[in-house]
Parts: sequence; structure tokens; C-alpha cells
Amino acid sequence: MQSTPRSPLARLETMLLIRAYEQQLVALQQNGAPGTCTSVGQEACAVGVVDALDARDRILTNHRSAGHLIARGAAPERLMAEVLGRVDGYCGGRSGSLHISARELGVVLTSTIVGGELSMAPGVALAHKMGRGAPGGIVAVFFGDGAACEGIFHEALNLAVHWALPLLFVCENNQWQAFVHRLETMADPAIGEWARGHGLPVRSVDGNDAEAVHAAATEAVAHIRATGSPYFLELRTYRQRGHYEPDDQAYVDKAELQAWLQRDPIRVQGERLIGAGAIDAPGVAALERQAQERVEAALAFAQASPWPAAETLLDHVYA
Amino acid sequence: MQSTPRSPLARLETMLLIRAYEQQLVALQQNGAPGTCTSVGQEACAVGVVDALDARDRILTNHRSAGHLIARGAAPERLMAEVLGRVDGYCGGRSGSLHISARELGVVLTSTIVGGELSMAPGVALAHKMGRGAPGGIVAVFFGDGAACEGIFHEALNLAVHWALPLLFVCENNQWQAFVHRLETMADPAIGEWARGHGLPVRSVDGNDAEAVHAAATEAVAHIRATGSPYFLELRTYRQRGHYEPDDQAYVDKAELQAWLQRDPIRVQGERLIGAGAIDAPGVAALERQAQERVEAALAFAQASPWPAAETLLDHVYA
Amino acid sequence: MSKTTRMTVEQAIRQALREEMLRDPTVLLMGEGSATKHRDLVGDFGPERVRNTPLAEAIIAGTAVGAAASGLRPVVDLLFAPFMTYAMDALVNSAGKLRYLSGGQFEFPLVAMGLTGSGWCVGAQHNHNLEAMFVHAPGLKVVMPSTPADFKGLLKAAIRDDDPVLFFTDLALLYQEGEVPDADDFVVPIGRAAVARAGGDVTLVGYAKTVGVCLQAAEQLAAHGVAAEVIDLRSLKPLDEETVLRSVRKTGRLVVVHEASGLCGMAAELAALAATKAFSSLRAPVVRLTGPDAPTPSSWMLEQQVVPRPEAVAEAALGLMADQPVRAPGREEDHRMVENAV
Amino acid sequence: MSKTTRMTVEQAIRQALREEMLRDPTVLLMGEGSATKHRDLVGDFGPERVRNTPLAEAIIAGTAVGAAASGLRPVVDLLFAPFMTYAMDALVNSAGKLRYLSGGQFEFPLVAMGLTGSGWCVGAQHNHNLEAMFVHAPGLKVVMPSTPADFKGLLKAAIRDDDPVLFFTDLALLYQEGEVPDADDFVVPIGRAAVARAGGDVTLVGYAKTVGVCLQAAEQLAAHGVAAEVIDLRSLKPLDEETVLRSVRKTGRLVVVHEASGLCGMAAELAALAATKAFSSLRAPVVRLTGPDAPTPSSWMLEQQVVPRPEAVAEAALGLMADQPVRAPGREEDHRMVENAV
Ligand SMILES: Cc1ncc(C[n+]2csc(CCOP(=O)(O)OP(=O)(O)O)c2C)c(N)n1
Ligand SMILES: Cc1ncc(C[n+]2csc(CCOP(=O)(O)OP(=O)(O)O)c2C)c(N)n1
Ligand SMILES: [Mg+2]
Ligand SMILES: [Mg+2]
Repeated sequence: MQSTPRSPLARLETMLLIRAYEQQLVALQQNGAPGTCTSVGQEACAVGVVDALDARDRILTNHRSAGHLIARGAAPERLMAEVLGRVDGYCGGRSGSLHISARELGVVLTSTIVGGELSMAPGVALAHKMGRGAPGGIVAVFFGDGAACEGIFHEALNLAVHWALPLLFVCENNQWQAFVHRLETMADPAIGEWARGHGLPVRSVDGNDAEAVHAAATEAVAHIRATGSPYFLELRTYRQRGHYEPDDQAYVDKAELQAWLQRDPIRVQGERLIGAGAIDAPGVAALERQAQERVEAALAFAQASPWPAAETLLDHVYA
Repeated sequence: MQSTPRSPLARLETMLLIRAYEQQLVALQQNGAPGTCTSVGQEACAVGVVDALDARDRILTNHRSAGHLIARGAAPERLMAEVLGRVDGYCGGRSGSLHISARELGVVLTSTIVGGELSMAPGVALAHKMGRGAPGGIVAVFFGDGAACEGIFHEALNLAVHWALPLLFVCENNQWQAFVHRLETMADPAIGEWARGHGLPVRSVDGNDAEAVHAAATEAVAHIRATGSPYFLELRTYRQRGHYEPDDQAYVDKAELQAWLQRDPIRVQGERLIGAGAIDAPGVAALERQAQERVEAALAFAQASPWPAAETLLDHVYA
Repeated sequence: MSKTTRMTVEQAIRQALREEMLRDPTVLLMGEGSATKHRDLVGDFGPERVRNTPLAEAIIAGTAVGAAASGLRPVVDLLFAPFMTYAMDALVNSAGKLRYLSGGQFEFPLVAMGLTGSGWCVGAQHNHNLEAMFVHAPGLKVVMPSTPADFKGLLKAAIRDDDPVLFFTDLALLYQEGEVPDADDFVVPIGRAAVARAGGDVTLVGYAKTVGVCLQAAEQLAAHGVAAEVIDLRSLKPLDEETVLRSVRKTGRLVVVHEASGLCGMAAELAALAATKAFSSLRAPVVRLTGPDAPTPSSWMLEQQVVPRPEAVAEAALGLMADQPVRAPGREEDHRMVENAV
Repeated sequence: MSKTTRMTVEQAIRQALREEMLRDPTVLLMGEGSATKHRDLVGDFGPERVRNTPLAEAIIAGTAVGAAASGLRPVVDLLFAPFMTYAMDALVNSAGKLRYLSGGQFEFPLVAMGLTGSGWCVGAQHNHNLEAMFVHAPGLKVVMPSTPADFKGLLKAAIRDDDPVLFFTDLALLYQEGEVPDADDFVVPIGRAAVARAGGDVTLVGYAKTVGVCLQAAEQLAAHGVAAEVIDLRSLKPLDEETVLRSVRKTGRLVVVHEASGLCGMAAELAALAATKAFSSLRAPVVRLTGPDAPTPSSWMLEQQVVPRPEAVAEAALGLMADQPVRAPGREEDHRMVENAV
């Protein structure tokens, strides 16, 4: 699990690792591996929030989970093995990329059903509240702007608020819901207003600024630990690549994409740190190489990992 | 169908008919007929809203539908025949009391699945918007405070707002959700706030005052006809009897019940009209007798109505 | 044998809940009105463990799934089975699949209760025997008892089970009485059928209210000198194939009786079982006597028609004894047979 | 015969949508990404009739139900079949029951489309053949073609049908090519199976991708001098009992092959059909070769295992010819057989 607290520099390092890892998945898919939903452009959301959590806490995520997992300390080796369906994956290859849970890291019940994470998160938080988790632990649930359209969003908010559950709602509003733009599915603004209607604290921040996210998340987590009650964070960000690989993004407004690319979260964090003298450009380049090497090692590990045996097909259906 | 516009006196008359009809159902159940969910105490919501609609409009309702149906001009004879499962019922006895539709009156797709009416209403409104209904027609959907807890409430609101559907949301907040008080399931206030989050006009009025409801509904309907867009009405009222018959209401706070009984909607309307000199006490008593006679005639009709033949069991499964 | 007490199915369910909550502090009861209905349990175990929920089946079931994977043993009352359609994602996609997809990282010790069946004239949105949908879904267990003792013993087993269990109560049985063992440790294992009556001529299989139907039919058959064996499935999944097959191999004749539609229902599964694994023993066609492939009407007169009657079961069994082909559709009561309902 | 054009299943679906939207102005297409995916249709029929929706299956399906009862003919794309769990109330409780419960006051001419099956390594939350759940539910029709021509003809029929139709597309077939009749009025009636290959020795029944599996098995069997008849169900509900029974009465041997779990699945239904209505013609046990009763794994190596293979089908059929009992579980490929998967 990630060691906390971590520095802005460590966050840059992690974002670079996430980026390098997902770029590798893109290349893999182009060579015939299964497609994945990358979080390229959303790395600041992952590191900003996950760095505000500690070992007591639990995380639920969805189909776009690589950032959350790596920020939490998941090994790219085992993630990649999972994506390739090999035995050394966190789920022994049964999950593939879409529902990777890593219980040992506190990343639980990952679901690729949009809204699935929202349906289960209150139960995990209830268990914590009833003393089944680590004392003081809270639960963070990551979901997208699309998931906010599902009815379960409303049901989960009402239950979390009314039962005072220690639950951090983290909506990564990346403007896209597969092949549909957010503005085609809801008013503007919408998500924050919907959440406010439930009467819990709601904050909307720049999801491409890792430090802004981290500051907001730290405050949110403190609030939840102090009150035992939920908090809602909306992170405004952008899905830089397609919904999944491959995706030509023909339906994407180029100008909007360009504008967001200018505000790439890694670039923002890099410039901040260089500006503050915490690192220089060559230093950043070195970190990039480091990340790339790690990912190449991970790939080698994953490709060397064996396929699950056919006889294991029916394992783990029941307890 | 009810002739509109109708007078406050006509509304009193209709409320008395609804009340007499449901009291008759209560008596029937005590003699072994199927139990029903009565709307005793909520008659002002029904007449106030339905009187603001006209023949072009459509209504969706739920398990607690007697008021909406009678206000719309449904014949107590056929309603009672339906409750008793006889062929002369609006649904030939297949529905019983829980999902009575009367298409000829524009009361469509009644569902006893809480939230079912909310899931279908946008589609009916969409058909109107796309020219399949009477020009200028709108759709009114009646649902309870409990239905507002279902995810479909959120999904229906978002769709109606984003697609600008001519839909009037009417939440009869009668404080109860079967055997659970509203305050056990949501914040206070909640429903209006949830709706406001969707950015449509929201108004909350005294659901025990037929004229207040009627004025608000008239304004809401005018808004929808003018803009083609949805409107949300919350009617604060109270379920005077149990969730269904029989129900000893052991779980009900007597003081709260008493307080609301003081504000019984029929009493409120009666006193208003007597105060205005529109009618005197004996006149009200006469209307009550009239209603009672009508209901007794309805009962005779229903009991004389034949049972559906066993051979018809499989009719109407498919078109 | 240990002592027993006479009680209704409803009382047996309450006893099972109380005993398991006493036994295991992680057991939790949630539902729309659960706290209202179980005041006594709220009193004894506190409002944390016995909860009224918002009116929202999806989050009730989803919360049960999340809690089950996190150290609690939730029992959720979803009221009438058709309301489970709102909880379908949580039950089918989460509870049934996430253990497998995670490579065994999670367990889901939860029980989801629902009411099914005719008797209250409430119509198809309340009265729908959809248990077979959950039998078809992977990773779930499905239990549907017929006697107070089995209701108690199987609910206790379901609560102790580490897998998600759908527990269906045929509402027509709620106030039926029977003897129930007193012993705290009385548990009926999931996955075992019961031979409700032994006989060598024909096998009648039912579950929930149709077990009684089959027993009455067996009485009528006895009068004709036909010894019917009646099997109460009790658990629909895992299915006790052995007990069914042993009986069919003995009698060579099978009549499956249930209220649910026969199309892809348990009657289809059992007929398939016989045709695939007891074929050489079969002496006559299998008969399915089930509710029709139609929504259930509210009208008392029509509702009556959808439950298979003992007379029809006995008649079908006699037909098999005479080794006549299953009679063709068209007779007055035939609309109750799936052969005709499809 | 009229002219035909070679195209993929995906193109056949697009053509059917276009032709029916041209033919009937009340036809409406809605779904998460439907407008993005069908730019051309938006261009030709306008944004009112081809809509991207919010990401909310329950309201998509509910809206289709409400619109269908109000004069429109909605086609909703629910993407992958497991997402239909969110739409279950609208499909099962509203579309399937409200016509009946209202005494026939409403019709629900809607089509709900979903993707099923293995081939993309996406795991059980995307890959779940749950079509049998809708066969078990009343008031619905269920269609699942295997050829481009049938995809086109059955989708057109489904859109014209006045009842709610679930239209499932096995994703493994999407890019498979075949000849499709050009005629605008080409429609394949719902409820009729097709004899994909004639033969007198054994009946192999499949649907969707397993029709191809059965046809390959038939080839292999021919090499052994066994003439297999292959039936493509095409419609799962209403089921073409006649065509299946005619074949089974002729061959006396039945092997049912599908990817869905066999438990309360179509294989159970067909085995039951044979055991109840063609019993006297059966010469050997029925065999169910189906996907296991387990969630579908993502790993390519494991996903491969869940689809019945031609070799297994041929082997099972040969076993029946030799009139051997269905072989006992335990062999390497047996986990693909429901007998073993339960
Ligand atoms: C219930 C359900 N519906 C549809 C899908 C297909 N799908 C997968 S991701 C996705 C878009 C989700 O959008 P959002 O919630 O904003 O998350 P994002 O992909 O943008 O991270 C869709 C439609 C699904 N997996 N589950
Ligand atoms: C999906 C669903 N869940 C539960 C029920 C059982 N039930 C019927 S009415 C009711 C209470 C509904 O409360 P509300 O929406 O406030 O309407 P009211 O009964 O107060 O008019 C419940 C829980 C149902 N019919 N449908
Ligand atoms: Mg998004
Ligand atoms: Mg209420």
C-alpha cells in the first residue's frame, strides 16, 4: 500500500507511472491484447484522492481503475498480468482489466457495471461504522459523471446521508460517458447540484491539478473522520483518450480535447514543481525513464506469467 | 371524463364521493374482500390536481389511485367491480385495486411497483411531445414520498428536464411509506431539495387544501403548456388510514395523526365553502348522503357483476 | 428425537432470525419496514442491527452485498419477489459474480428474502414466482421451503452460509402450522431435498405450496392403489439431483408440479434431469404441471386457476400408470398445464 | 428467389433499423450512444427519432414502455445483456405484465436489444447469456438469430411486432458474413425455427453462435456416417415446438447446445419438451451441452472453455448413436457440460 503522507514530487512520480503503464496497455492492445479503459488525463484525480487516504481506508472503483490502483500501490506487474488474463494477476486472470480488486490494498468490490460501485459502497461503509473495519477507517468510492445519471447514485447518496456513513463520494467528471458527452445527458452544472440536494458537503475542484485535488480530499477525509458522515467531491477533468482501446474518438470535439490537453495534469504538476525548484526538466525526464523501465519490467513479468489452467474454470464460484 | 373547469363546490362533492367510496372498500374488506390502499385524507391532492387538467392530458398513478380515478370521472361502479375482480371492472378484474388503468379517461399505465409510474411517465410525455397525443396535452404523474427514494425518481427527473418533456411531477408526500415514516428514510426537507437539484420549477403546497393545490396545479400546468418543460409539485398531506386494509396503525404516532385529522381536507373545504356562504351544513350533509347512495349503488352493481370465466385466464397476455 | 413446538411458518421465520442474531453479532436485518415488523428484535439487538431502510431495493441489496463482503451477515427483506427486479444488478452482477471475477477475494454471506405465490389476489406485480431466474444466474443459492421446520432450519442455514442465498416464502404457507424442533442447533442443510412421502409407482416433485398439492394427490392416488413418492425440493439451487434421480430410477415416472411458469422453470430442469440422467429408467413421459406462462391475475376467480390442483396431479399420474401419452390440451383445467400455456 | 447482398450481421442490423425507420415514422431508436453510433440515421431521420440517452438503463427501458403504449415504436439499445438487470422492472413488471393486468388496454410494441456471449474477454459483467430469464418471464418475446439474413428479417419483424421483444445479438457473430435478401418486405416471422441442415439420425439444436458449432459437428458426424439434423431456434419465445418435435420424433435423439447455463435454460426447456411430448420417439438420453453454471471469466484461456466445441457435440451425438449412456463427468472437456457444471 502507498506510504502516506506523500509529497507533490511523489505524486508526480506516481502520475508518470500510471501514464507509462496505460500507454503500455495501449500499445499492447494494438498488438492484439484485450482493450482497456484508460484514465489518461485523470491521473491527478487518482493520486490526489488516494494520497489523502491511509491504510485503514477502503476504496471502490470501476472500469477505469488503473490510476486508483497504482496510486494505492498496486504492482504494475500484477495489474498487467491481470489485464492479460494470467494467473499472477490480482484476480488470477478472471477479472481482466474491467473489475480489478486488490483486497490486500483495500481496493474492494470493483465493478464494471456503471453504478455498481455506488450500490456496494454504502454497505462497506456501514460495516466500518459497525466496527468491522479498521477503527477510524473511511470508504472512498470513485465513479464517473455517467454513473451519476444512474438511479443508484440517488439511492446511495440518500442512504449515506441518512445513515451517516463514513463515505467519500468522488465523481471524476471527465466530460464523457462512453461515446456520449456529459452535456448530452444532463444539465450544466448538474452533478454537484444533485448532490447538494442531499444536504451533504459538496465541493467541486479542478481535477487536473493534483495538489488542488489532494487539498480538497484531505479536507474531505478529515471531515468524514471527524463527523462520521459523507462528503461529496466533484473532480472536473477530461478523458484524453477514447472510451476504451481502440477508439478513434471521431465523435470528440477536437477544440475541447486540445484545450484540456494544454492542461494535462502531469504537465501541470511538472511545471509547478520545476517552478518551485523541487526538480528540473532533466529530473522529470529521468523520472519518466524510470517509470518506463518499471512498466517494461511489468510487461515482461506479465507475459511470462502462465495462463490459468482450464481445470480451474469452476474455481471460486462458491465459497 | 370530468368536465373542467370545476368549482370549489364540485371539488367538495368529488372529495365526498372519493371518501364514501373508500369507506365502502374498508367495510368490504372487513367482510372478506381484498384489502386496498386507501387515499383517505389525500382527496384534496387528487381533485386539486386533476381539476387542473383537461381531456388532452394523461395521468399515471399507482397503488393509491382511487382519488385520481374518481376525480377524473371514473365510475365507482366499475372501480368497485375491478376491486372485486369482476368482468365489469375497468381491467376486467385482472388488476384488482392495485393497478387500475382507465385508458378511456386518460389514466394510463398504472403500476403498483413503487416508481413504476415514474419510469413510464417520461415515455408517455415523449410521445405527446412527438405528436402522438392530443396537441397541447401534458402528462401528470402521481407518486408518493417513498417513490422519491427509488433511483428511478432521479432518472425520470433528469430525463424529463434534459429532454424538456411536458410532465407534471406530483409527489403526494403523505408522510408514510407503508410501515415506515418518511423521516426514517430521508432528510427533512428532502424531496423538494432533490427536485430543485434538477433545475426545474418546484413548488411545495398544503396538500390538505384543495384550492391551494388547485391554484398551484393550474399554474404548473400553464407553465408546462407554455414551455413544454416539466414542473414539480410536492403536496404535503397525510395518510389517515393504514398502508392498506386492514392495518391497525400500531406504529403510527397518535399525536401526529390527530393533528392531521384536525386538518382533514374535506373538513377544510367544507368550512371554506360554508364560510363563503356557498353552501350550509345541511347542504354538505345532503351531498354526503348523495355520495353514500352513489357508492351503495356502485356496490350493488359490482356485486352483481359476473366473475371472469376461467377459460379467459390466458387472454390479453399478448397482442 | 429432541422436543418440538408447534408453530406457523411466520413464527418459524421469526425464531430463526432471533436465534441467528443471538448466535452471531454480525447478523443484520434490513428492509422496508423490517424494524417496524420486528419491534422485538430492535428491542433485543438494537436499531443498528435491525433497520428500516429507505424505499429503494437496489441500494438495500447493494448495501447487503457491500456489507457481506466486509464482515457482516445481512439478511434483507425485499418483500414481494417482483420488487427484486430493482435489486437485480446487486444480486446477479455483484453478489453472484464478484467472488468469481475477483479470483475468490470476497465472500457474500447474505440472505435476500422475498414473497411469492398466489393466495392474496394481488396480481402479477406482487405475485410472480420468479425463483427460476435466480437458479439460472450463477453464484447464487436458492431456497424455498414448505414446512415450518424447514423454514426455520433452512433460514438458519442460509444465514450461516458464506454464499448469497435467495430465500423465497410462498405466502400461502405463512400461517400454516407444523412441528419445529426446539434445539438451537437445528439446521436444515441447503441442497438436500426431502422425501415427503415414500412410494414406488410414480414420483411427484414439488416445492413450496405444491408439496401439499402433491401430498394430497398422493392420497388420492393411494385410493387408486398407486403408491406415489412425493419429493419436496426445499433447495432449488444447489439442486439435490441424487434424491430426485434415485426416486425416478425407482418409479420410472415423473410429474413435476409448481406454480411458476414451466418455461425454463424448475419443471423444465427436472424433466431435463430425468431425460439426461435417468432416461433408461423412464417408463412414461415426464409431465409438467405448472402455472401458466402468463402474468398472474388479481381476480380471485382467475387466481385460483393458476395453482396446480391435486386432482390434476393425480389424473396426470394415473395417465402415466396407464402409460397413456400425456393427454392433449383442451380440457377445462388444461390451461394450468404448461403444455397448453405456452 | 429475389436478389441478395452479402453483408455482416452488424450491417444487417443497421439495414433493418434504417428500413423500418423509413417505413414507419413512429419507430424511434434510443440508447447510450445510439445517436453517436448511428450518425447516418440521425442525419436521415433527425435527432428526435435517434437519441443518445443519459446513462440510465431503467429510465431508457421505462421510457420505451411508456412511449410504446402511447403510439411510438421504440427500439432501445441496452448494450451488454447484464446491463439489462437495471431495466428489469420496466421489462418484466411493466412491458410484460401491464397489458394483461389492464385487461388488454395497452400494447407494447418495443424492442430491447442486448449483446451476449463470449469472444471479447470482457468477463461476466459484460458476458452473460441471460436470455432464458426473459423466456421465463411472461408477456415477452425473445429472439436470438444466427445468420445475417435472420438478424435483418427478425429485427424487422420485432420492430413491427405489437408485443415487447428482447432481441439478443451474440457478439461473436457481429462480423460474420452471409447473404441477405434485398427485398424491403423481407421479414422473418418470430416463432419459427429453421432447419439449418437436414438429417435423420440425431437432432442438434442450437441458437446464436452454437448453430455454427452444431453445423461443424454435423460435418464431423457425416464423416462417421451419421446424418445430423441441425435446428436453429432463432426465436426462443415463442418457441417453435413443432419443428423441434418433428425432428426429434424422426431421429429419436436430441443434443441441445448453447452457451448459456443449462440450469433452467433453453436446453432444459428443450429436453423437457422431448421428455414430455416426444418421449415415445426417444431412443437415447437427451444431452445438454451448455456453458457452465458459473460467471464467465475474462482470461482468454478460460473464456475459450465456456463455449461448447464441435468435437464435444459430435462426441455426444456419437455416444447416442452407440446408445451408450451419457458419459460420466470428469473428462477434460466435461466442465463444459451442465451435468458437471451444476
Ligand atoms: C450499467 C452499465 N451501463 C453501461 C455500461 C457501458 N459503459 C461502460 S463505461 C460507460 C461510460 C461510463 O461513464 P462514466 O460513469 O462517466 O465513467 P467514465 O467511463 O467516463 O470513467 C458505459 C456506458 C456499463 N458498463 N454498465
Ligand atoms: C418496488 C416496490 N417496493 C415496495 C413495494 C411495497 N409497497 C407498496 S406501497 C409502499 C409504500 C409507498 O410509499 P409512497 O411512495 O410514499 O406511497 P404511499 O403508499 O404513501 O401513497 C410499499 C413499500 C412496492 N409495491 N414496490
Ligand atoms: Mg465520464
Ligand atoms: Mg407516502
